Amino acid sequence: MTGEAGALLVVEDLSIEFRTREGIVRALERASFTVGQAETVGVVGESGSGKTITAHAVMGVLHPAGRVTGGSVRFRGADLLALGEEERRGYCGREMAIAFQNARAALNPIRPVGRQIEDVLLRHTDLGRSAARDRALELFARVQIPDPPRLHGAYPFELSGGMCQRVMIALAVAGSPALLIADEPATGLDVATQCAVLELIEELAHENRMAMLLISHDLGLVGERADRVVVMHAGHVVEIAPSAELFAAPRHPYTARLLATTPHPDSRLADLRPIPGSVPDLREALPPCRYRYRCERAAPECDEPPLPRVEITPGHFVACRRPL
Amino acid sequence: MSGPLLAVREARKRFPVRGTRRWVHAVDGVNFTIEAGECLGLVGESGCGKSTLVRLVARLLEPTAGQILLDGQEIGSVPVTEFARGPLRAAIQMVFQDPADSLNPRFTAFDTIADPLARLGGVKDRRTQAERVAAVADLVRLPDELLGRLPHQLSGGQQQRVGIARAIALSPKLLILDEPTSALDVSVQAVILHLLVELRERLGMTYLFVSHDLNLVRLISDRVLVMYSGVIVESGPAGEVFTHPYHPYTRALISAIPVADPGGRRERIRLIGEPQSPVDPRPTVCRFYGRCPERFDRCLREMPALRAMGTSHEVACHRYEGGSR
Amino acid sequence: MSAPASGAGFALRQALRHGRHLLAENPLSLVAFVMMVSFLGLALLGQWIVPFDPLASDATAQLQAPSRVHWFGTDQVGRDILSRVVVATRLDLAISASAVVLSFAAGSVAGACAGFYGGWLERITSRVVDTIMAFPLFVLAMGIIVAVGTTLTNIIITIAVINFPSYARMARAEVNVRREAGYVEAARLAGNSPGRILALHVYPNCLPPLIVQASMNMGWAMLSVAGLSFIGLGVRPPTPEWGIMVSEGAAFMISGEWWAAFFPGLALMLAVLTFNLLGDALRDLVDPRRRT
Amino acid sequence: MLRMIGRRLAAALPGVIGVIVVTFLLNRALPGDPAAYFAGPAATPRAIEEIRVKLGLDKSLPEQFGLYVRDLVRGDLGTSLTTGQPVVADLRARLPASLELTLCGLLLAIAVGVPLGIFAATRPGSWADHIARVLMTMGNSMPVFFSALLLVYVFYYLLGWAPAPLGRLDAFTPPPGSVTGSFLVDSLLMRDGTVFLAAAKQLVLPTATLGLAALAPIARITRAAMLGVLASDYVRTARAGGLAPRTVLYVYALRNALLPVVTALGIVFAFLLGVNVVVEKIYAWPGIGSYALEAVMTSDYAPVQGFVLTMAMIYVALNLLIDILYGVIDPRVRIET
Repeated sequence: MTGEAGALLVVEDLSIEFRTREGIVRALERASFTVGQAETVGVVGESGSGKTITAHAVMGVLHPAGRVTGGSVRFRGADLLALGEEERRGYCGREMAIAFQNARAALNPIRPVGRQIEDVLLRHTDLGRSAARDRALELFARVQIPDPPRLHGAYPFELSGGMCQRVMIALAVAGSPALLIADEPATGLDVATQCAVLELIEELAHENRMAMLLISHDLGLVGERADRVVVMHAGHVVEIAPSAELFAAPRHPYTARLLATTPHPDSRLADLRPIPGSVPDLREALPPCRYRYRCERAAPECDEPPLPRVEITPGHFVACRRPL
Repeated sequence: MSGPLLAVREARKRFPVRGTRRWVHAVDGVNFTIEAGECLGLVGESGCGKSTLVRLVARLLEPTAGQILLDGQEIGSVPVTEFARGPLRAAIQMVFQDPADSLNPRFTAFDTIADPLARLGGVKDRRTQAERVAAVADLVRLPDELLGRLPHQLSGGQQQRVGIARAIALSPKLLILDEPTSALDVSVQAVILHLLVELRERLGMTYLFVSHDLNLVRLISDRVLVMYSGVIVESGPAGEVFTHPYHPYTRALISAIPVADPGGRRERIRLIGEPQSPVDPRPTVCRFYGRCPERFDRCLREMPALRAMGTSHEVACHRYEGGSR
Repeated sequence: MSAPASGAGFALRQALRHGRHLLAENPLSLVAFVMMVSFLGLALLGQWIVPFDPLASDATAQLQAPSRVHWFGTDQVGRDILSRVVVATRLDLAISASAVVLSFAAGSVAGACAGFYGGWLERITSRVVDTIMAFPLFVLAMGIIVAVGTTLTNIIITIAVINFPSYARMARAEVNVRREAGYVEAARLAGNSPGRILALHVYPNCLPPLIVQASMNMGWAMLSVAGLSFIGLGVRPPTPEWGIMVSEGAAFMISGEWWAAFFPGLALMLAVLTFNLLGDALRDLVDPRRRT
Repeated sequence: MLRMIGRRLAAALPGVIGVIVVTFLLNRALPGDPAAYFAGPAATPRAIEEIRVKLGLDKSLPEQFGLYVRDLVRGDLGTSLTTGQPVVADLRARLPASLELTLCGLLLAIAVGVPLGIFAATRPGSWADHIARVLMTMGNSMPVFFSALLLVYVFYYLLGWAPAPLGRLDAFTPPPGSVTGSFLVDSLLMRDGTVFLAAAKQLVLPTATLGLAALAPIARITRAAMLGVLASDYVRTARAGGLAPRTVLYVYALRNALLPVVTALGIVFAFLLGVNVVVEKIYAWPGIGSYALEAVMTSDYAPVQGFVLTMAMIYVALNLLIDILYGVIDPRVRIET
């Protein structure tokens, strides 16, 4: 499912398993997608669909219980999963960076936020101590943190959730990465702050010609901002398409139902059609298509492995034997 | 019976800030009514006091001041523990935000639903209990075989069905829905919303629907209250507030709703500054002053009161002096 | 209450899967379990299976090294150490278990009430807890025992007193976390009285971490009991008790007769180890945060 | 900062009061009639009555408490029947021995336990982790008197490496002039290498015993704290930022992990104060623990009471120190109060 030419990030057939007490969770299975230079790609899915795990695997910060069982992550052609630890670290923060969800917990509670930015700057640039401090203040100003000199010495617990998220973003862009992963950057903030934070990220991406992987459970939020959208369901990538095309003509039954179940400003309650069934338990035996038992189009041929991947129109991929 | 089902008059709730002599003014002089059979939406961001307000109405908290009248009868002055034993306890029930947190981890679904029946409904006989629980479970479409399970053995949607079943087991007059879907995935959210609407029609209940998501409130409410920092800043029919919002805060909220259409983005209203602390706010300053892009000096001198903007639409903002824009 | 079969089956299946995974991950738990059963067996049956009378001295067989007759050797007055070590199991376990049960019951109830009701109840409980915690606990135990005298009941109560704070604090913290939980509010809406809410909805949910604590605490209580006996503030000789036996054998360590102190000390160590391992296993079972 | 210290001091006060009240009550709870007890078995009823008045036992309980506090303020803890000396003088003479031993044990435990815990946490599941865990569990289960005796047996009786467990110095070495009371420090101050070596030799086994006892809890808490911190969101952020492993480990993980360790130090120290009594008995260490035990044997209560009071006060003082240290490390405590 890739249009590899000139792609910045290529994730191909990535599979991840988690060991838990209740058995092995096949959290991600053969996920593939690409992110082009300066392109914004949205990743959408319900909780447990594997979107955050994918982001962590790309950054190389997967939880210790998780294990990549197959596939590759290539950045500018280099296979990140095959690199040694030291080389791998060279990419983090400098070539690609991530803004985590729940920013307050993602910042060191007992280190001033300004110092945390400087840690990244000192690591990835040739700046000296005082130059790094100046640069950190610039970054704070850029992410619209009021009174940078004062907040430079503040600790995360002294800042509001919105401010913490801004610090997190400043931290992510400090090393001028080519790719920014934003994992639910606005979740947990109030509506107005959400909006401001997302707009800030967009501006920064645009200014620095940064590619972006925007992860969210909110289809509307992603659709509005992304050039292309990757839809995930229960550890599978089920559809990839340019935003406009995806919203106008979804081809995977899940995407269509997800669109129909998400309220938008003009929808009425009767328009919201629930998706039958629930996300399958990823510890159990699963059919090739994990949407099989929720799908109204399911047919016996859907039980034949493997999960298909069809490029149904140029740039529009769908993992379904009976697409709409 | 005439008059509203519920009337709240000048309700206030203050909490002391630990280790200081200062107070959080969580709810600061709120007035509203709910007619029988209506669904009233309450919108506001987290920390605006809407949780406190509904807990006052549900009689889980003692108000610092003000009246709460149910069917014309003052219940706000009845101490919480006494109210819990009174005959009106069954009349106001609540569905909680986080279904996992609102179910006792050691109670099966059956025990959870049977609890209010036994305590308030006087249904102590095991067989009658089983019948009544089965009937309620059927109403919320909770399969019988799930009744013996513990909360952690249920999915989020199933947990919330148990929570709803418990709340409607005694057919309350007023059902408070405190963000009933915000902890659920969108696919489950739609199911629960449909269920709630259907139950209201079948049982003739009155809803107070709380959410931070104006778009969601619009879908199932008849009227909407918009709350900011302990006060109500706008109220009116859901459709009208959504299409013709007056207060800058309401307009910002609506403009922030994603439209999901890549081409058609709306003009965003940018709020300035940071939310203000609800600790001892100055009584003469508009609560929204710090974030308002349209503020002027009068907002600093005088706290605006709710003013009628037409038949049933009200707004608290100095910009709309004299009932027009 | 009514639990349809499929629900129970579901729960059982989950528990089995859980347990199997635990044992596979930590085989030590199984060892600990077997050891606990053995200790309990010795405590129950010990006095009937030992080869010698634990109190019978023999002037002709003083301080004999371990042999085929006396597997663990004999002590300074010729008593069979094996018999004494085995028979002591019951006393040591019983004192510690009584103390732990006592402090568990008192501490958890006091802490839970303090956390739930607040007010003067909370102030008094935390005053008592803080005062006890202001002492090094073993030193406080010494002070109390000296003051009240070394009877069995006093030893049990003293050990219970010094362990009281850990339960009271933990119970209070656990209750505080849950006091505002959704299901507590829901129980209020369902017409439950505060007492009923505490007893049925809050307290039972606080128990798992407290039980883990009790298991861990059991080992510490045994060490405290034996420690007090060792310094002469516990059980009185000639009663067979591990701490006294080590104390009586201590003098002979310097002259090379190691067995008199070694075997009772080893028995004590193994018993404490057993309960510590069980506590670890229980914590793994209870604490979802440690899930890997 | 000063305000924080002030607050901590104020917070420690109820503990001190509690300690005084409890020690007073323990004194009154002595079995039998204290006056008859102090008068001795041959005393006449009149003599007993005189002693009752002299001790203030004819007064009401609050009055007695007042007298008790007055005596405490004057530094009067009564007189030891065994030594005939004021208890305060006895305690003052013997306290340095106890403190020197306890502190050496604590330092040893920290020096080994903290790195061990870090080592185990950074290599979870490795053989090193397993060995560390076994050590911790064993250490937690080992009765101190048992490990002390085993050390004596192996290193004194079998190997002969350690000196006889008989006090702070062997019979042939004169104690150094007293400045601090710690033989190690004093001998260094006097530039007396022989005495220093002799004192150090005597200290090795008891210190090792205490160190072993305190090592397990310290290592265990360090490991748990480190594991928790390493799995935290902010360490993940530091890793995703590509920071050097050293920076991640020391600046981001360790500093946060030390917070619970510092808190635990207080409990470990209290534990050591208790253990100290047993160790002093086994190694014939002339500290306040063995002093109290001698008093117990002769049913001499005043020294025991003085001992309990002293131990509690040391503990309160140490907790105060730890609280302040915690505030220095953790800005959340420093700024919010």
